[in-house]
Amino acid sequence: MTGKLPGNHETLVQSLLSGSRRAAARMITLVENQSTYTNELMKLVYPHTGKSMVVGVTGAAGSGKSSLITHLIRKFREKGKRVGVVAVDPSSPFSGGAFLGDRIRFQAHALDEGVYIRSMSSRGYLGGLARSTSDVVRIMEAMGNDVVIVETLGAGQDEVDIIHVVQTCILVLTPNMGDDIQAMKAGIMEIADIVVLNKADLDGAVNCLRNLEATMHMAMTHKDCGWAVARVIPTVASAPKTEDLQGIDELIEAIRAHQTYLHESLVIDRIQAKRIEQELSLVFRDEVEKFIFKGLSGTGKKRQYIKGILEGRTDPYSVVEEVLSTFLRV
Amino acid sequence: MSQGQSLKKDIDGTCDVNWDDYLKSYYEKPESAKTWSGHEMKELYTPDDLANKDYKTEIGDAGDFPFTRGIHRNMFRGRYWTRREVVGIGSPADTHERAAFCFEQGGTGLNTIADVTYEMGLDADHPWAQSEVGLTGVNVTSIKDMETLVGDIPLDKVSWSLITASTAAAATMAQYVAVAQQKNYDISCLRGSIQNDPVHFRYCGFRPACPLDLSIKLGADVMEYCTRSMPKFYYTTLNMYDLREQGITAHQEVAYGLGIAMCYIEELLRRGLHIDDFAPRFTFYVSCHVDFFEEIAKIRAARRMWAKLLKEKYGAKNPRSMQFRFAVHTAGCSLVPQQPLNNIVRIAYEALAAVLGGVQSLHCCSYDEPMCLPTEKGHLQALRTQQILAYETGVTNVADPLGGSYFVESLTDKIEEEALKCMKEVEEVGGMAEAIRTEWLDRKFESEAVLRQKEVDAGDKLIVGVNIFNSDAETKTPLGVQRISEQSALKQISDVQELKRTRNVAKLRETIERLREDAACGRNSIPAMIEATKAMATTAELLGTVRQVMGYSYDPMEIIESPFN
Amino acid sequence: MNTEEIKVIISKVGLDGHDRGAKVVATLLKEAGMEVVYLGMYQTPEGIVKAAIDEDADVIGLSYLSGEHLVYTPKVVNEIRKNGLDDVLFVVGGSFPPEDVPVMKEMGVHEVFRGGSLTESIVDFIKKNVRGKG
Amino acid sequence: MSKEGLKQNSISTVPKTTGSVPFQNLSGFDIKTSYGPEDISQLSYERDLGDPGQYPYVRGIHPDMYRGRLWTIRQLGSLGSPIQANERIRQLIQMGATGISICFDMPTIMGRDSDDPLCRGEVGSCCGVAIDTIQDMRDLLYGIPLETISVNFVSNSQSSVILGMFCAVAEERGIPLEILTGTMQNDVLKEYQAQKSYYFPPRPSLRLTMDTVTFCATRLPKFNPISISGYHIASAGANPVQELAFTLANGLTYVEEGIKAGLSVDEFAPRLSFFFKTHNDLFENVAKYRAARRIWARKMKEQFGAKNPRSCLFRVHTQTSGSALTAQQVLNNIVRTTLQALAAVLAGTQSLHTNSYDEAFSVPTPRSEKIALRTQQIIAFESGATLTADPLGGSYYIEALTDQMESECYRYFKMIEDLGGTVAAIEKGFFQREISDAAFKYQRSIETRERIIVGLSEFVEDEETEIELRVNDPEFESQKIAALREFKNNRDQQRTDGQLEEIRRVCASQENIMPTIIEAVKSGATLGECIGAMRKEFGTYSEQVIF
Repeated sequence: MTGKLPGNHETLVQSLLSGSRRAAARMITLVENQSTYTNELMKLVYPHTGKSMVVGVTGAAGSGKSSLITHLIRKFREKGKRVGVVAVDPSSPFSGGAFLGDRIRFQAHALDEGVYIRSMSSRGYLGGLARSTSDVVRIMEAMGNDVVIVETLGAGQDEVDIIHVVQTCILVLTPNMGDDIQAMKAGIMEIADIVVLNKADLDGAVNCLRNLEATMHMAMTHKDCGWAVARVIPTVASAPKTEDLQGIDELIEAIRAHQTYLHESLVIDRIQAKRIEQELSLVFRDEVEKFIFKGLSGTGKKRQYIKGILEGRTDPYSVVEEVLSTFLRV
Repeated sequence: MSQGQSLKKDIDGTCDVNWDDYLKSYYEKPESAKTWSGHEMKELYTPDDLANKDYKTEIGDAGDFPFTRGIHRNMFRGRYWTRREVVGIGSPADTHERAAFCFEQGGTGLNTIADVTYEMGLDADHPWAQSEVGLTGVNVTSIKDMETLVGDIPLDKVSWSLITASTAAAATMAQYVAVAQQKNYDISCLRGSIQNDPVHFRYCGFRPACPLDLSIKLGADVMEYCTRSMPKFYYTTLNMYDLREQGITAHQEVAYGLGIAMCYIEELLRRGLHIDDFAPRFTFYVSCHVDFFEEIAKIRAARRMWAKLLKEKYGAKNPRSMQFRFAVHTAGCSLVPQQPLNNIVRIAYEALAAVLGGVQSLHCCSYDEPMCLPTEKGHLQALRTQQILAYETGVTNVADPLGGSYFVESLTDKIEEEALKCMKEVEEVGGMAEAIRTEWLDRKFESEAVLRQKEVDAGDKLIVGVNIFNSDAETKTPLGVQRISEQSALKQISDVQELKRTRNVAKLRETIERLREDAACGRNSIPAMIEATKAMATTAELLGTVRQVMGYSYDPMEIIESPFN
Repeated sequence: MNTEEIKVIISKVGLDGHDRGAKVVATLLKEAGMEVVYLGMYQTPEGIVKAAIDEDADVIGLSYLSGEHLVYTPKVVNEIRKNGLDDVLFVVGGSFPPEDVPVMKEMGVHEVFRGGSLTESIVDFIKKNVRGKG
Repeated sequence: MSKEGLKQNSISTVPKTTGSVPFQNLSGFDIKTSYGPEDISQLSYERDLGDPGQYPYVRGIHPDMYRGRLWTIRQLGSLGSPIQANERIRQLIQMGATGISICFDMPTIMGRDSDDPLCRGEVGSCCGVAIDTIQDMRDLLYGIPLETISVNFVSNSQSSVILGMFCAVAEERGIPLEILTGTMQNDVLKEYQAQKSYYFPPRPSLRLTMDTVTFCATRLPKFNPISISGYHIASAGANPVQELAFTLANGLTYVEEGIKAGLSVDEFAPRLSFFFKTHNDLFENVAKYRAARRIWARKMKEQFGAKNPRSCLFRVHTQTSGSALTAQQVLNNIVRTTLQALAAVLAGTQSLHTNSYDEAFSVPTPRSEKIALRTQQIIAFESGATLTADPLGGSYYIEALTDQMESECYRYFKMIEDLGGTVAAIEKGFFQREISDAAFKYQRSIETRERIIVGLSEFVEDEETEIELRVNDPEFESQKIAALREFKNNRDQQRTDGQLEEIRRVCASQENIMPTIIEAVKSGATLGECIGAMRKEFGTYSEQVIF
């Protein structure tokens, strides 16, 4: 380990809890890289999480998510809240590399100690959220951020897993998205708590607005009906002239309203539970797999199984059954 | 054989040659049959390639529509192209000293170039400016600076080229005129030019200073003002060169350049000017890159396209409106810091291409530009290069000496064809203004630039010293390095602060108010700027006021508030 | 360390807005498999280093053009040292006289890539010299 | 910035004269303001131009020109001792040169040995190698696989002996002469017209040349025995059209002589090659080459009835103009050389030497030589000038100029014919007079500022960029002489003397001299001794002085 941070986990977590961005940054890296310490660290971090407001912002590339978020940050900062931002960008399927450009939009907060921004690559993980996002959010919570904003690329239905991490999910649409709109309707609109039509100054905005609101109710029926997305909020998040900005206050208000609803209706508890459930299954999946492959390693069994399946003597399902019965004595 | 033995000792190991490789290189041939811009070239061009081409209408003599062969019948016999070398470094005083000396030498043309802080529209005392004032040119903050810059140089005897490209050009114009009027010159007699192409300048790193609508407004303000009040002044040098430096191809350079030109033209027409009122004063700045013939063809194509555009699209009647008047800057991005003296070679034939293309004004890069601001020696070498071309090579004897060449004429057609495609593409995204607003053009520049680098990485484009014959790395610049002292800049900053303390604020506010009104009512802002300048308004104050009216932050860097709110 | 675990900050500093080179390098490093955080133009030394901290970056890459490199490099190095990012690789690219290469290295730049550098050379240097974070 | 710098930098330094060139090119043709279709209305593409690789080859001798193969990058420059010269060759090749060219020091050029009293202080001079003996030739060619590599010898009056040594070394190595490739400049006629390094009267000299030609035709079929050189004619002051006319006239003379010597034209004409100079006037230069190709092709076919197309090819090596370089503001010479090199490429040269920027006042330094080489490489790999054959073809100006060059050239042919042919014209001092007149006219035009040479007649600077000089090794001469002594002491003197006697006998006869020379150098006879033996028979020559 480098000279850059205290070596042992306790001190690392201590400095995290005291709000050290260095500690947070390093810990996020460890989690991202699935380092061997991850579990140990998360054990220490976990107790200090779950108290922050977690807001998700999702939408297609170029829909202006970052620009919206920078305004949200500004508003939250005006209220004196500490803000953490996780901005997830897709990794290149070819090189595995990623171009993380969101920070350009957050430049206004470049020097603000009360804002912690972290860009993440999806590292090929489907669903717009990097595999480790939920852990990263926990770390940001533990760091003492009152608000954690999660920005993800809404590619379509596989976006759905954002709801397991965030409490309030904002879906950002733009006019003239053509067929993408359909995908949105069919897919992630179902997970949206707040729908925003950004770039509302573009031609066709009005029609688009009408269509969207028409489809809202349909979408709502799929959801917990206590909260209805009354309407679509038209916004203009990026304009060279401040006077041309639109809908920011309305958006903030909608977020507040939704949060109030969550807490009053205690739906928040269900969401927290869902989130934990999701985490559990993720951790299980990983750990059980690790556990089993560890057990298999050296025995040469794994190769035999694969060979067997190849030659049609058996199939994955039978194999898993067999393995589980031996390892877990079910 | 004693000597033979000693010889063996001498040679073996020292410098051993692989004779097979040598033979390979002996039979070497060019890898690619493509031009720099990627056009596949035929092995041979013959009369068949020009078969269905009518000389009179398609090519035309030099001086005749469509001016493919040049805008003057007698080309360089009338006069040589202007050999411009830019002056302007450090404080206004430094710059004046150099300019004044050029004038004493009988110079009739002066160039002064703005530094980044001035182009950004910042006063010398702006927090962002302080460490950079005077680094790459000169900052003119107040009329005082312009007075110092002009000094006693008689403005009616000199053609002054003011190289300010961004929206700050409006301030420069105002400051120049203000000084001229205070010195009782009849401004309608002033000759010279101002670069004034804010739209393109957003792509040169001055986006905060050059939002699209503000750029078109102020750019057009200067153009309109000159057209009405300073008929002898060239009010814009539309900068295709900077676009090319982004990494785009020859035909894109022409297409996007003309596209931006159309933004201004349409604004000026909207303001009720007739095309022939102003078009004759429209000038361009063109690049000359390393592909010799392609650049010549590009220039010829641009001339023809401009002529047709002005005649057919804008209904120009005056032939002078249709003449593509241009200066060339040899391509800075074609030079490399490896084996720097090789750049003299590149510059030499890039400049030749410009001359064969019939250039009106030429600026040769200094061979040391990829390393530092041009040194005196570098400048001089660049100037000598032009002089050798002018006086020793005989290439100035004939207008368009390549005219008729099967290859050059075909390539000219090819570039025109490709450029027209690009312009159509722009049409399809809703015209140039839309292409800029939606950042379509940004994306174009980015992808093209990456492409260029990949071509070099992959060796599809060869650059001597970079991806071939790149054995040796040099540790020193052959003829030394240009450095700038920060002293003069510091003086200028304190002067500005002093000025702001001591000026008559009441008078200032009046003029700023008028500027605000004019801008608000969509009137031309230059006259008000001139008055404000005379009342000691600074560059940032002039531009900031208009910015606010247009709904932008007073300060492009968004850290200073207007003192007039 | 896997390439995608190499996190690079690419930025301009000061008023010079010639960002073409920075963007090209950022794109090509991404294509070489790295995670590139692009900060764009008009950054301050403080802002760049804060970003490097938040992102737990392995590399800071600055692009210069207009002779401002000797002005800003010391300021950035100073910020890096002040924040103890001593394991972060600091590289710069752009137009410099060869004479300034040793000068900047003296100031604390790890490597200097002058115009005409091939992407490969940049990628190789980073891969060879970047320090793992365990 | 210094005042001086300001002055030089100021755009004001424009010449006092109005037009640089009085709208005449170097050949003195009046150039029109512009050229259009009407100027080439008489031109028939098929008859007068033809595609590249097609008769009359105006557009180039190969159909694909540089796409097939780049020109040979052939940088001169040897150094005093054969050993160093051999090393230089290797260095140049490693820098990317693709041709080997060897030039000789003054004593060798004058046919004398290093120990000749007349040569004190000259040994290893003018960037040339000193060759006295076969041993020197061995050292010079050490490690160069002559089976595959072609070597160009910039050798003239001494060519028979140099060729003899070359053959002798090859035989020692067991290489059959038939496969040897390379070029011998070996153009004596221009020596009398311009270069003035001859030993004997013109006719015996010409006979020696023809002996090498016939010898090569039969024994070294792949070797170019003559490179007919306009370069020196131009360097002596001839203008471009004179260079063109006199060079071709010499070429035609060699052809006539070859036929007289009993060869059929197609037996040796395919091996004749040429050597031109590119000067500053770009288009005139290109026209010169294009005209040369057309004239040569037609002459060979129509006058000499050549059947083999290769006999009709005007194959040319080019050197940029050393005399156009100035000792002032030396870096300007990079610019000049670049433009000249580009001109040569646009003209379709087969091979090119670019001068070093410091050549005007010193023996090139490694740095200047490298830039000269890079100049060619940049044009070859960056400029795109290689993309298509004869890129200027069809240009109204270039085609009109080509025609004008051609007709002027024929006018000179007529004059020479009227004087009784080339040799007679030499003896009458015709060429010498023409050339010195042209040189005078050119010099005048510079002094009267009609022509401007940047840094020389205008834009003069006081301050000069410091430049490194390459210093010749002062020890070298004495060492060389010592080595020669040792060599002579170790040879079989009687055998040598016999062979020298034999040379003299053959000179008196009609026999071909080459076999005898080969035997002589093998026996240890030195270059000076061989020439000396010939001189006894042929006598010496001194031309009437031309004012």
